Amino acid sequence: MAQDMQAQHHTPEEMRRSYLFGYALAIILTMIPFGVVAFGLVSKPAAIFIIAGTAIFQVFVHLRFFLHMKPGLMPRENFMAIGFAAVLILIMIGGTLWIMLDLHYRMMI
Amino acid sequence: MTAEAQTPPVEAPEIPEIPEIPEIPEIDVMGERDFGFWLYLMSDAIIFSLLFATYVVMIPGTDGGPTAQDVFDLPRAFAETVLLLTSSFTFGMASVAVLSGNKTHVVLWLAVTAVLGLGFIGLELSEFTSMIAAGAGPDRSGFLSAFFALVGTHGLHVTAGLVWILVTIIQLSRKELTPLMRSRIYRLGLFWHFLDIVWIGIFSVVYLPGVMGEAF
Amino acid sequence: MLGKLSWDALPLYSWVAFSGAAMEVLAAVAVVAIITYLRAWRYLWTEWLTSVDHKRIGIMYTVLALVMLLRGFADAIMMRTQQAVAYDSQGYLPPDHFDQVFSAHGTIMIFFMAMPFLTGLINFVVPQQIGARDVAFPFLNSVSLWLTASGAGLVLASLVIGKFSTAGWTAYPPYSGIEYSPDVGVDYWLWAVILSGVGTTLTGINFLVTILKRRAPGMTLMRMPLFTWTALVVSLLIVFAFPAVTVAGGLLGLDRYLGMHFFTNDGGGNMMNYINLIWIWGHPEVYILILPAFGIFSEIVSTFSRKRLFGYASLVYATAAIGLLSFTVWLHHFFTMGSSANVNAFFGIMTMIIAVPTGVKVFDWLFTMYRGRIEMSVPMLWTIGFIVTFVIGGMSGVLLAIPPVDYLMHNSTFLVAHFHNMLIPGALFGYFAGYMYWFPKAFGFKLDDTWGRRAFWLWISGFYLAFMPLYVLGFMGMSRRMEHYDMPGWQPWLIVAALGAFLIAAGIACMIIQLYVSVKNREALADTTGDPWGGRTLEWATASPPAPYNFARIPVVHDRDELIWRKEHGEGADKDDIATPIELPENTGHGVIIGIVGGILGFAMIWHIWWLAVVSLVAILATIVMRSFQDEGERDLTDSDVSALEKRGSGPLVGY
Amino acid sequence: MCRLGGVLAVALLLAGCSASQWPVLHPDGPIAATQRTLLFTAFGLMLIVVVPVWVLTVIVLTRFRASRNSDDYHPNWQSNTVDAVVWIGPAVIVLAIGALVWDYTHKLDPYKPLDLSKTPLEIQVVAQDWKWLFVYPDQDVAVVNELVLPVDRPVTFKITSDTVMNSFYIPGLAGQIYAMAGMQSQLNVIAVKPGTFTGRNTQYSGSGFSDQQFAVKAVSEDDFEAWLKVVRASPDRLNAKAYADLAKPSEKVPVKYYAGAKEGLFASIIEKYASHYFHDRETDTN
Repeated sequence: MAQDMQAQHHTPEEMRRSYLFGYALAIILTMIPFGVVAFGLVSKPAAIFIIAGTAIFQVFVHLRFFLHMKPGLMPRENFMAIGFAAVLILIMIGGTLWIMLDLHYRMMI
Repeated sequence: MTAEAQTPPVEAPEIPEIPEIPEIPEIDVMGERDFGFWLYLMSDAIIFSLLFATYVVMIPGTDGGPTAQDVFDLPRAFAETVLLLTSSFTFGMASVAVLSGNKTHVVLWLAVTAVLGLGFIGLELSEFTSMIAAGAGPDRSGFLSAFFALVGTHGLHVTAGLVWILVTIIQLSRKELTPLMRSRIYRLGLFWHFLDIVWIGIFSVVYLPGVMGEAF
Repeated sequence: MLGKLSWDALPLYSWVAFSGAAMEVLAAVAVVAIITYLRAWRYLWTEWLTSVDHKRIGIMYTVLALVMLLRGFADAIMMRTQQAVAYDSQGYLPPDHFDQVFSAHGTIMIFFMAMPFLTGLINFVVPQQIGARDVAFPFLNSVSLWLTASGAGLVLASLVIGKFSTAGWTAYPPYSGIEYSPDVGVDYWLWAVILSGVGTTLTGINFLVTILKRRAPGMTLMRMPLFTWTALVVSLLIVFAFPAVTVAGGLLGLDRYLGMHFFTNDGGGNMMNYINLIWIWGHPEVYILILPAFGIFSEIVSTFSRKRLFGYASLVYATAAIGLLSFTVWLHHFFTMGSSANVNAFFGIMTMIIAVPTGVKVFDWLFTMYRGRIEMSVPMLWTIGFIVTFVIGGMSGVLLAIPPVDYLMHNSTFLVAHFHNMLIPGALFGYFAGYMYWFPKAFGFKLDDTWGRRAFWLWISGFYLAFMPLYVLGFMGMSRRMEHYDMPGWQPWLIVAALGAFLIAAGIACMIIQLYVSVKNREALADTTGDPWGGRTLEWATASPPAPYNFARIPVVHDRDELIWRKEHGEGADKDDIATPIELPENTGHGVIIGIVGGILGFAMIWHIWWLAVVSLVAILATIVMRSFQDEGERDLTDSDVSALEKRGSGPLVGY
Repeated sequence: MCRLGGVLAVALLLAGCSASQWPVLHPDGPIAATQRTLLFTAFGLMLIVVVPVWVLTVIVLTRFRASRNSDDYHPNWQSNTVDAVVWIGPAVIVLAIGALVWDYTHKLDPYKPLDLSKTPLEIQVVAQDWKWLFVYPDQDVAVVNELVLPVDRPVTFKITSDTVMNSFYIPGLAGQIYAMAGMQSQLNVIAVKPGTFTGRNTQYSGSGFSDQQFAVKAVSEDDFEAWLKVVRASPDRLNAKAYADLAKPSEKVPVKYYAGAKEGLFASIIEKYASHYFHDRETDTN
């Protein structure tokens, strides 16, 4: 049981620290792109790069510190499911954008 | 076809005569539910991914109407982000309270989470109503349809999460922190944190590039 | 008060539609009358409708599939006769009706025949094959069934109240948008698909958890029977592909109900994205339909060749490869939309790559038969018919996967022939084989052999007669979905195709007679051993029909063909089996209530009866919340319960 | 029954004899001909897999029937070599067809202009409920449900729709491509000898769909000029009003000639649905 697993691996105090740390990181990772965009600190391509980078990093922060994705803490099946989902999300989003932008270029411009 | 003639037939594949001593099968009901819920979240993640992809595809479809730059209000979106992030943290505190078995604290932190979630929904609704009032409703253009569908679907999920938190608080007023209740709160937490991740996507794909003008 | 609903909704626009509706109403009345006459309502409710037993749910799914097969086939034969007579004339179906017929045919056959059929077989067989007592979430299973059934109910209702969609089974916009299809037809399609889609997604989650978490001790992944393997991959495909149809349908619904512009011609809409989304689901869906049949063929080939499966690992890897690759080929359904050569070529090549694992499977089945002792039972006949016919479909499929060739053949009857060539031998023959193979397990007696053979020969010859002409007509430039035509050269071929459809009708009649004859002679056809075919896997280790808990003692698995292992090891092979307390989930009406109210919600939305929609939505949510306040009901079986159930053994209709 | 069978057989045979009935197998345009050749090649390659399956099925079923009680019974038979062959065999064939696919998909891209030495004839194609409008912008004529092409001159179709999605297909001349509102797709063809074809919409579009077809005539350059004269003699012009009337849904529409079409008609049909897209086009391509 997931609770048992957490209980085995974490004291409430450790959990609290994990959430706090994750929260702090998440806030920082939100402030950075917000600041960059709101105050126009860098060029647009650079801003996009920063937004993408901090967003991806933040997703991992959430998975690790809020959802406690850590080998041993979460059953193997969950990792397999999220791995498979990640691959399919890449295929579906990537494929859709590739196909639709290509069609857009061929038919609408 | 000739290949198999040359191959000597393998008559009996080695079958382990005595298998590894099996454990006494004890069905891990809560583990099954956690895994099932996790799969549901993955399925939901695909829904959001396709809504994201649709949104990006529809960005040019403004039909001469308002663009992202015209309608998005970054400070409000930032406030929504902070509210949701904080609610994720307070939910974490509720999980900590579950771990230490302190029911009062669980209820308290869940209530705080719900208030923050309500704040988020309130901000989102005010955003939607002001957009619709300004003639930038979902029926104005394909771009706005995609925006409302993506952000609205997330908002509906948050609303469902709020109802669930409410139900949990009521249940906790009647029951102790039984293993069943603990496992339900654990799954509610997965749901809530998952919505936070989706919101990070919305903030980073919709709002931040949106206010910068044609980013894609 | 009643939204768009009025007396105009009655099917008085053509005598064909009216008589169809009348027949459907009469059939429904007759069923109700018979149940009432037999005083079977209480039995039906307590033993079946509220059941959460995976075996009964599986049987109910299969019954739903067979009923919908009749309806879907009625549509098919109407189309074939219409096209056979409609040279230079209007035939007997006006376009408006013909268009509903082909849309209903496709929708029913995919969503309400094939999906329930495979779900039913998986439900019935998989827990037994993995040595489990039930699925992981029995209540959810009941919800899935009834959501699917209410979706089917909506399609049936559309025949009597209002009209069905004319936009085909994929409902391409902008034709399916509110501007070009203002009446309720597309809404019927939409809600039927969404309801059954939710049910199917829940089934997928249920079986992923069941297969991954409830396997008997000793059953490693590489010891799972192949049908279970295909069920696992199919569940995975369901969980990850069905969201796409939910999104496509949902956004189309937003366009139709709230005037949004996702797929409209104007307002910045982009219809191409719908086609993209629907096929992100649609292609994995094809494999969702076919993979379980592949699993069934694997079981049958091995059983009736009296031989271990050849290349088990290859078959498993091929199944997994097909599963993953099926997510990477969706564009081949719209090569002609205008994508550039790079995109088209990429997806064309990906499509061909799928042919490799598929080819491997075919050869592995043949090599399983090789050096075996093949018994030509009826399930085996379906399998052989499949192998011989399926490769033709595979060949036409590879041809269609070449973009420049697809430019010629797309939207033609060649395409129609191709996918029927895949889905009839590939999926339906498999389901039939499974139905005849596992029928004794479900009811304790075999199906009649002679009528089964007749059904097979009529089906396969009917198939060739009906669909080979469509390949030819494709080369003659005939488009699909034509209500009439003015090419004299087409008619002879269409007449042959219609004859084929009538042969298939005779095949279906044989299957009905087979069922009747078998029930009548059930004592003579009795399966008293629980293992009528000399099976190889665990489902044959239970009684026929199995006790509600399947296994009194949880079997410990030693080998891939566990039952063969046990037969070879004789007495004491079951000494490791583990006795654990047996708990059975209690029957509950919540599933059927959620399903019915879901159907009402759909109906209310279709006819814009908003108050009813709100009421039913609230009712569903309330049921779910109420349930969360109860802790699940379970019934613990005492030792004497179990020994009584164990004593009753195998035989016709034992336990019903 | 027997008699009916006989009649059918004769009818099928007769049908088989006339080449014009088989536009896909007896094409008259080089594009369709190359596509057809590709079809035959791939078909041949596929037979390398399919024929062994049938042969093996027959062999297995005759030799290993339980009733024959053959001694050659090995209930646990496995073979890694055979296993490898069944993977590698199909893979090699797919590799071969895959290479063909890559090559020919690029060669036969419908957007690719043909025969660069001649300026192509541009024809604008508009799908309507349930008919086809062809505008010859340089010749300033417009025709409903009849398409006349000069032989040996490349033709570029610019295709859009003023209704739901259609698919523009002339079997025997070239492959098909979708016609969608607010968008423009392209198709390049060339007819090498005079002939007549039937073109049609293959994408189901509503109740008039079955009759949504048109005659295609490939004619000599002189005949083409003569035909243009006939069209230009028509009293009708395709002005805004005439277009609006034409665009209304109608079935089985007879051939209709217009001497002259409104300036920029085709662009205005696309702009009706997607002004901003078309604006982009102007600025991008010029």
